[in-house]
Amino acid sequence: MFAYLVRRIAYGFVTVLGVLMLLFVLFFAIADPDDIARKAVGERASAEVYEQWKKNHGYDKPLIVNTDHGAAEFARYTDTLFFDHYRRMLTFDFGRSDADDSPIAGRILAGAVPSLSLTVPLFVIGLGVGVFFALLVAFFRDTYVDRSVLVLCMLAMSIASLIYIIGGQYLIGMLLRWFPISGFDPDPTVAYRFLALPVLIGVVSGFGADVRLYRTVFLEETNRDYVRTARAKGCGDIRVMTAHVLRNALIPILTNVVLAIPFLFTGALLLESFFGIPGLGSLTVEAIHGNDFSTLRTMVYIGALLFILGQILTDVSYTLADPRVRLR
Amino acid sequence: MSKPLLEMQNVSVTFPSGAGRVAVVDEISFSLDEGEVLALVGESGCGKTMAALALMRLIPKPGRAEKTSRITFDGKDVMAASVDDMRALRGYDLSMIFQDPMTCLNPVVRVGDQVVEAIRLHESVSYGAARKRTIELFERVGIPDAEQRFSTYPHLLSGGLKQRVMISMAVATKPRLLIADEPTTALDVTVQAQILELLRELQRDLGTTILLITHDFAVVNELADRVAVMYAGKMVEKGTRYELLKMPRHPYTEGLLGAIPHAAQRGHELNEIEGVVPPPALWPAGCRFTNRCPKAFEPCEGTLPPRIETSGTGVAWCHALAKASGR
Amino acid sequence: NNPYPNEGGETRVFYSSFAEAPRTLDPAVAYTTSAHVITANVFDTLLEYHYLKRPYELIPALAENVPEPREMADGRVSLLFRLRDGVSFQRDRAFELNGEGIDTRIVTAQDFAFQIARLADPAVNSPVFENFASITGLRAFRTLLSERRSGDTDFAALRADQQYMALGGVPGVLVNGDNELEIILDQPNPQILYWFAMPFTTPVPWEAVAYYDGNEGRDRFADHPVGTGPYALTVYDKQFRFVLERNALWYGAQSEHRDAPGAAFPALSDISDEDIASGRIEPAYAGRALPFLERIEFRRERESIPRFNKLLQGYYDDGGVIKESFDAVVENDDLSPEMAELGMRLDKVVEPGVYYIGFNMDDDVVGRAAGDRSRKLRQAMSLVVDVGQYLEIFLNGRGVPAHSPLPPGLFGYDPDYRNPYRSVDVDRARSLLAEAGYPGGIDLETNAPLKLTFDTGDTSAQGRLRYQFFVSAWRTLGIDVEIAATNYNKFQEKVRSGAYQIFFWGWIADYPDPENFLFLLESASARSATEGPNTANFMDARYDELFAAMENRANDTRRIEIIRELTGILETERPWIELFHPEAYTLRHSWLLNAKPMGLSYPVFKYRDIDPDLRAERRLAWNKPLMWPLYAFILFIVAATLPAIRTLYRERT
Amino acid sequence: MNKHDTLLLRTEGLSTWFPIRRGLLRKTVGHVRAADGVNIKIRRGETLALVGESGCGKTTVGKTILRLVEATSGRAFYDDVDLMALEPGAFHDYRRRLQIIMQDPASSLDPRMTVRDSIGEGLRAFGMVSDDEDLTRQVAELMQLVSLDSDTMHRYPHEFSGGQRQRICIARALAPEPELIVCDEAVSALDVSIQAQILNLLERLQAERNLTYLFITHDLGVVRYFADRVAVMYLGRIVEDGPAERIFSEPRHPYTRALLASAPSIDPEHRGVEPAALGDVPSPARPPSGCHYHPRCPVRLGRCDRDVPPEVNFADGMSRCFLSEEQES
Amino acid sequence: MPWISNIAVLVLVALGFLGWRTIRRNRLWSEALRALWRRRRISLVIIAVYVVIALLDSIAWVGGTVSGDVSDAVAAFKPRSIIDRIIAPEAFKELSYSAPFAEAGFYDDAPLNHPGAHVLGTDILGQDVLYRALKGVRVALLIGGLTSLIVIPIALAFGVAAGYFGGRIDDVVFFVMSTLASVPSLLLLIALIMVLGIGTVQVCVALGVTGWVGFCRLSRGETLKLREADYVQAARALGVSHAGIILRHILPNLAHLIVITFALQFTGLVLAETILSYLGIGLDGSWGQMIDQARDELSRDPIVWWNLAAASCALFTLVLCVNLCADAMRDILDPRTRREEQ
Ligand SMILES: Nc1ncnc2c1ncn2[C@@H]1O[C@H](COP(=O)(O)OP(=O)(O)OP(=O)(O)O)[C@@H](O)[C@H]1O
Ligand SMILES: Nc1ncnc2c1ncn2[C@@H]1O[C@H](COP(=O)(O)OP(=O)(O)OP(=O)(O)O)[C@@H](O)[C@H]1O
Ligand SMILES: [Mg+2]
Ligand SMILES: [Mg+2]
Repeated sequence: MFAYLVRRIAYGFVTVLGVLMLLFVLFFAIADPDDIARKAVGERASAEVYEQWKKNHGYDKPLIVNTDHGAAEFARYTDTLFFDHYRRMLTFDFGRSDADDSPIAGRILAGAVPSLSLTVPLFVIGLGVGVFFALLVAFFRDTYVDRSVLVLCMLAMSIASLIYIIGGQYLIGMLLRWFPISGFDPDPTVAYRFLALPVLIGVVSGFGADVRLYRTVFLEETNRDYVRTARAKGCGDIRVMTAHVLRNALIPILTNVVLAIPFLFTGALLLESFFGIPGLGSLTVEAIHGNDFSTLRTMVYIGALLFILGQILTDVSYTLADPRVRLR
Repeated sequence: MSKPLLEMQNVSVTFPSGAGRVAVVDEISFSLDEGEVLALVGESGCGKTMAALALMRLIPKPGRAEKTSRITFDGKDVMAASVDDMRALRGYDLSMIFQDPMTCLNPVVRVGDQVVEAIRLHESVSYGAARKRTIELFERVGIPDAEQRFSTYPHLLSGGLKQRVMISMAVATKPRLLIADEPTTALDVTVQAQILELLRELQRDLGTTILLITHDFAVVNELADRVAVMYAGKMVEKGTRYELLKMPRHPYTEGLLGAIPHAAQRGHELNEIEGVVPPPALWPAGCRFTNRCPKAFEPCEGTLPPRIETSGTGVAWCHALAKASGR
Repeated sequence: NNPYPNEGGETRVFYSSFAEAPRTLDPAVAYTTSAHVITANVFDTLLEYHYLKRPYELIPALAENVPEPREMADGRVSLLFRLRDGVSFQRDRAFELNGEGIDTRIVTAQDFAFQIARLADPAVNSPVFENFASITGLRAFRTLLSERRSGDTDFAALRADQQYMALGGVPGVLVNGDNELEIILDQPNPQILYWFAMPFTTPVPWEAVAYYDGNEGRDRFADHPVGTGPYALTVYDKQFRFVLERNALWYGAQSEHRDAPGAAFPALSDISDEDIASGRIEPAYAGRALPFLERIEFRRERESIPRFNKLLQGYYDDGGVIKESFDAVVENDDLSPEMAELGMRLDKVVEPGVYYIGFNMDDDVVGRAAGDRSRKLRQAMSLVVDVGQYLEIFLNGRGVPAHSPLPPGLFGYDPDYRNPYRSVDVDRARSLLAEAGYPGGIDLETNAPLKLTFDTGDTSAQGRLRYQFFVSAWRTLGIDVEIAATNYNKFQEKVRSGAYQIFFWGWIADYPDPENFLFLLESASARSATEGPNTANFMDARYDELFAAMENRANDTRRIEIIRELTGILETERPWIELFHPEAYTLRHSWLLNAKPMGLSYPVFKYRDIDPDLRAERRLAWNKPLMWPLYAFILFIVAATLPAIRTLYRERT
Repeated sequence: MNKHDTLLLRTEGLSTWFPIRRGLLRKTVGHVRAADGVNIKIRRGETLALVGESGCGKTTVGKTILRLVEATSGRAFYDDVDLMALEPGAFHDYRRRLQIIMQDPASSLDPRMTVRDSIGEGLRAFGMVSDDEDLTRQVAELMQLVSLDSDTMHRYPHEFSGGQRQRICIARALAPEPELIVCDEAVSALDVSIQAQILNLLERLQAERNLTYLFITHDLGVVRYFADRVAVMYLGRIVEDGPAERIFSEPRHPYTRALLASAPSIDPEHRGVEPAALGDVPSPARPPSGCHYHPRCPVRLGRCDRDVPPEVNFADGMSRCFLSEEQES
Repeated sequence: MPWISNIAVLVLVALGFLGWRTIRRNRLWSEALRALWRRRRISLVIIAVYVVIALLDSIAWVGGTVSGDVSDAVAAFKPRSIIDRIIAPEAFKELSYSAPFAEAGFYDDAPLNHPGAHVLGTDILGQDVLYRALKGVRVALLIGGLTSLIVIPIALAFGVAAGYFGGRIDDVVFFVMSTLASVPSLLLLIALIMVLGIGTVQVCVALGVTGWVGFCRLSRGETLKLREADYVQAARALGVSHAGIILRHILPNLAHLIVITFALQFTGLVLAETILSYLGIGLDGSWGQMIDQARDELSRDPIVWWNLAAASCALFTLVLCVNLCADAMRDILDPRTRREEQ
């Protein structure tokens, strides 16, 4: 188990290196640092400012080979954007935003809490609702409940999330006035008011896909032989569903769920921007609008890191949920 | 003897198919006395498991037992029992060992707990007590290191051990009727012998009634008192073990026994039954064995074969026999 | 549904919103409206605009007087500011650089000089350097600074203020003791006084610049303004909210300055009847000491719909009328009855700005190289753009069609002037086009259709529609204009390399003088030559000559004549198709008092006030949640599950 | 029995070990010795039954000979050519002569290929057909050979019953006209009545074409009926081999004895098999030391758990047991 | 560049025809298709209509006159698609908004140029909404369909090679794959588009890069399984070459998965485009852009709903139909359900 974990993490690390390579190609080779600098300091800035800016943001070195150093010198390869990029990303030194010079790490830390306070409830409630409905549907399979929920899921899946948000805000925020239309408060005793609506909308828009997936999983499990064994033992429906089916269905659900964890951090782009939640999703949207490459780069990197971590977690949680999987 | 413990009368199980419902078990009847071992034999797909599931009221969803079926267990009408009554019955008076021990145990629950669950569903005993009983049971069915095995997971057990766990789960509440659905099919011969021995012992010690389902006449020979042979959802012959194995009357039973290779036949062609069992929807209308029967003649095709008493204890359903016996 | 659950509505807090955080709050750099909302309240300036008087009038603020330009012997001009005594900076830990436990400091003339020097500092990268370039020696100071920095590492390591000191400061900025600041200009520049009413020349403590360097967890100065103004920025969370809180050390709060023009509400005599009649200004406030609001809360609201909806619910105190809900709010150019019922007020003000379509005059097809041919093409294209329709469609008529770059309310604006090329005349356009050699859009020389490109850095769906509007107008002439929407970077790149033909741009004035518009077309500010704001690269000798004559002239009739002549050149040359002068509609609640819109300058919160009780009452009344749909929904769910439960029940027995 | 005089296949110490990888670098920490020094001999035209319990490595031996899994060590001489040493290209020729019928007829047919294509695959691969029509003709012949209706050749496997599918597999194996067919539990998945059909078919084909079978099974009844010689396998090792009659009448290895004793009979006169072996089959990944069978062996000796018993050759076969050693001497 | 799209149409039609013929020949597939037709007739018809519209919109040529009284040099010299020619948007427009079937403008109540003719009303520029919705079809199919058509073969090649041969190839492919897969796809998509710039080609490339992984992973995993399948071993025993095995056994057995994944990915992409549009990096003329524009229209008074409704319905219908078909296909092609049917 331990060895497995170490190996898994080592591989994760290699993947991180790969992701960094990808980012390098994207943000340094394809997007020209000179362009970014020009854009940031403005047209009329003096060469001095321009160079200073590039220096501050770490864009001032040659891409891969630094010819300032002699052919033999090690620095020829270390004093470059490529090396710097790796060094800084791996040490979590994200530098400053291209758009407004603020330190990215700080903004990400600041954005994490609001993002989490939106996505964690969204995730938990979404999971709960999804599993509950899926159980219900699996229980009532081949009845009108099953069919109507299935149709509902299909419909729900086919609607763009933008429409959910606009519609939900208008209906619940404006017409029914149950919750504030948008806003946020870091104080948890009141934050729930702000989060209720986005969470509700998020749950509804994710509902379709989730329920359908879980339903398939549950139906698959209810057809297994061990369920029959449990019934033959004299288990009631509810016990069969909860004590036997649910525990087995947990495994495929886990994959789905644990992989969603990075999105908890990177936030929900649309929800955050529409509901004025100052989270990481909002930060990303802003980076896109502001052509803030360094922030976007960092967000992609963090997203990938968390994703890799999530995958490792999935594998580990497999062992916890499923004794058959032995990690070696 | 007074009343039989179990009586199945005209039990039919149907599944929906393209055109209406197809009976995969068609009006079969048999009964079981207390302490007796009845073997239900037949080739794959002939409806043995479904018949047993009908008794447990566990037929999988689109299928159902038809209203005409009458099942009486210990004087109770099983078909009319409420869900709760049924639940109380299942696993307590009626238990079942399923065909494939590999998939019938819940893979994520420790095997001991699965047995404990079976006990605690029916008896209000503490977990500790149930656990103790489970370990005793494990020892009883010959699971070595019972204490340790209690908390392993099914995938860590070999087939034979899994089957033993299944058996201990089934007999945990000392059921009056044990249905053993192909209890040894998935096992190696040496282990099969051990399991057969175990079942024999249990039956002897606890006086359990056993409905043994198998397609292996050798297993029948080892365990059964009486035998019922099914073909394509229909009962074709019933009789005592000796009768049936020694002098089968129905052409199908004859064919089956003849098809089993053994030393004696070496060098000779095996006595094969022509053709294959058709899928349920294509079962012939009259005698279902018609199209494969070497003795088939014209009434076989259209009319249901009559019931012929072949001896005091044996019956068969066959036109040819009827003709031979002059009816 | 109250978005401010922790606060009752009863405090004097003003609630507003922001869409995007400003990039910088450094007063030397901040040049956007979104930044000025903060900087104008955090930083005091030497001069201010009178809150109520129109046309705009300068009043002294940190200066005790509005200086009279004094011509010096050598032809240079001197401006002498006498500074108010005992003005101190807001409390800030930056001042600890001066010693333990000190958190404020008296403002001296040196702080002003420091800031003016910063404007010249290339490292600060101030966008308005050129506007102050008439100060004697400012340009030389800039060059010197940059030379010394690159040449002398010891010098470069010094603090900015020490560097300026070492160079002896800007020669044209003279500090006479603590309380006198003299600015020497190379030539007369009457407009420069307006620049002293902007935060660019606010006093800036060197401590703040030195301390807030962004290192070791300290903010950057751009995010941490330290000023003397009536409010101090106490919360600055760019993602979420800003809070301005009353600055107890503001000079207006000190007894000796209580009557200063910038420290008290204007006298009754200065309040126009119209302002009173429209309910904009509460006469009872006349002469009262400023400010009134305790706190100003800005919440982030990226999307306009939620912002507007919250305004309607009473959770923002004022807000622009978004286009999207215009019809709900405005009817027949006035407040709709529904809104009036809510007690809302609508303020309209034409902003001193202009939106235009520009042609790149360096271009071979539309520019000067093609001579008369391109002139006729530009004229023809100008003749088919129906700006009235544009305003109607995209801005709900919120704008005044432009005939020249000059917006209404400015000196030299002639309300009767009608640009002959700015009213739609398709026939004339057709014939002009034919004269230009492109009859029906076909280039006679090549016999191929004329193809032009409309370059933009706006890729949004909304933006695209706007461009589409013009394109279809030109299409009626048969001219094929393609929209080249790239991201902003690429667009900038195109502008830099001159690879653009037609663009859409706007200009909002820095100060109310025609010069501030007409300079957009002088050769000296041509983009291709000097990287200036003349993106059309319009270069016309006669224009330049006239412009030079007009630029620094006092507002007399000759100036009007020159302006006429200048606009006359533009009229025929058509480097621009002037579109419109934007008009801002502001919607505000009845409890918001004294909010007179200032088209030019920046919201000055010190004059505004709130009636918190009224607000609390209204909010409560407007936000009763509607619960019956919830009950209906629950009922529906129950009804829908009933049959399922019945089936279940049946199955069990 | 002079039809069995030429040796067709002889393996020498054929071993197939599947690595068990563990740890940080997926280092191989051990092996599943699925086949461990297997020596078998098959004469032309003979049926050698390889019997043993599930998981003991029977399939592995079969596949190794066909090089569907690569052998770890050992040699397999086919007509005195070492198959294991051949280059893949050179082995291609031998593929034609060696065929396999897989354990499970359902999964060994490509569900998306018509029966015609499945059967014809080998013909195509070995260049034994000239054109499409030729293929159809040959496939039809093959199908008739295994008593299948050749009109059904354009159907897909799922449209056939288990017995028919097994026939298709047989036809496919017959197509390249092989000399040796490995029948991996060719009848185990079938019902008795079908099993009889298939066994009869195999018997007939052997007679007609002088085929040689390596017949892998665990069903002793079938072996007794069908095989000429028997090799008994236990956890990767052959523990006994010899002529079928001798094995059944006079088993030498205790495991063989247990196997025979455990097989229930259908003779109603004889009832009550006694379990002759103790406990369960151990895992081949962690086989017991010494003689693999010792923990279950009722007659084990003191050294059985330490030393690996040698192959003791008799005139009529071999046994791997210390007791046999004594017997011999 | 009308010829590119015209050639693309030709190629697509040819491919479609070839595909159709192969399917017709193959009983399993033609049966599956027939079953699909039986179960999802409406959906299939709708999808076909969408495809036809997209194709009609892709065939363009220069010349011809614009109907109506607009003498338009631009139109005459610009390639116009069949849809453009049928609807002639240059002539068929109003000043600004008008409601469906309206006789007069939305704001000014001025009479329309084409009263009652705009079935779905007009948008802010007076363009016919139906026309715009129809134009969106092509973009949507381009996003989901064309990208996948290009990406799938590549992904398949890598995935199958990696799964089948294993070893170094597998290591490399797996590494590239897991690297790409570990970047959340929406973020990667955004980053790619930001860096590459906005435009149909760029967006398709970005979608390709992100979509590649899914197919590749699927085909690799499945190939790993298939490689061990008994029938593949049997084929090896029969002397079939690696190429033969891949072509005749692996690919056909992957096909159904690819088809289903394609359908699901397709809908995912079309929906994702709305998010891209919201972020300002969407494709021109897409439904996403229409929806994004409609953000502003919803709070107008009276509400301007037809633009949003048209785009949403068009999107919704397509996604739903494809989803329904994918679902049905999954059942049809699932060997388990198939076997039970027999
Ligand atoms: N879920 C189902 N849907 C339709 N038909 C079914 C279903 N389950 C079983 N059947 C049919 O019922 C018939 C009897 O099945 P059953 O499992 O009772 O056979 P069996 O005699 O137990 O066979 P085996 O020896 O293979 O266990 C089979 O022919 C099968 O086709
Ligand atoms: N590819 C493989 N990798 C690792 N282990 C394997 C592999 N193939 C087989 N084994 C192991 O080798 C052992 C022998 O397997 P094999 O399939 O040869 O047994 P068998 O005698 O044919 O069994 P059965 O009667 O169940 O078919 C088993 O324990 C199996 O787990
Ligand atoms: Mg069964
Ligand atoms: Mg095997």
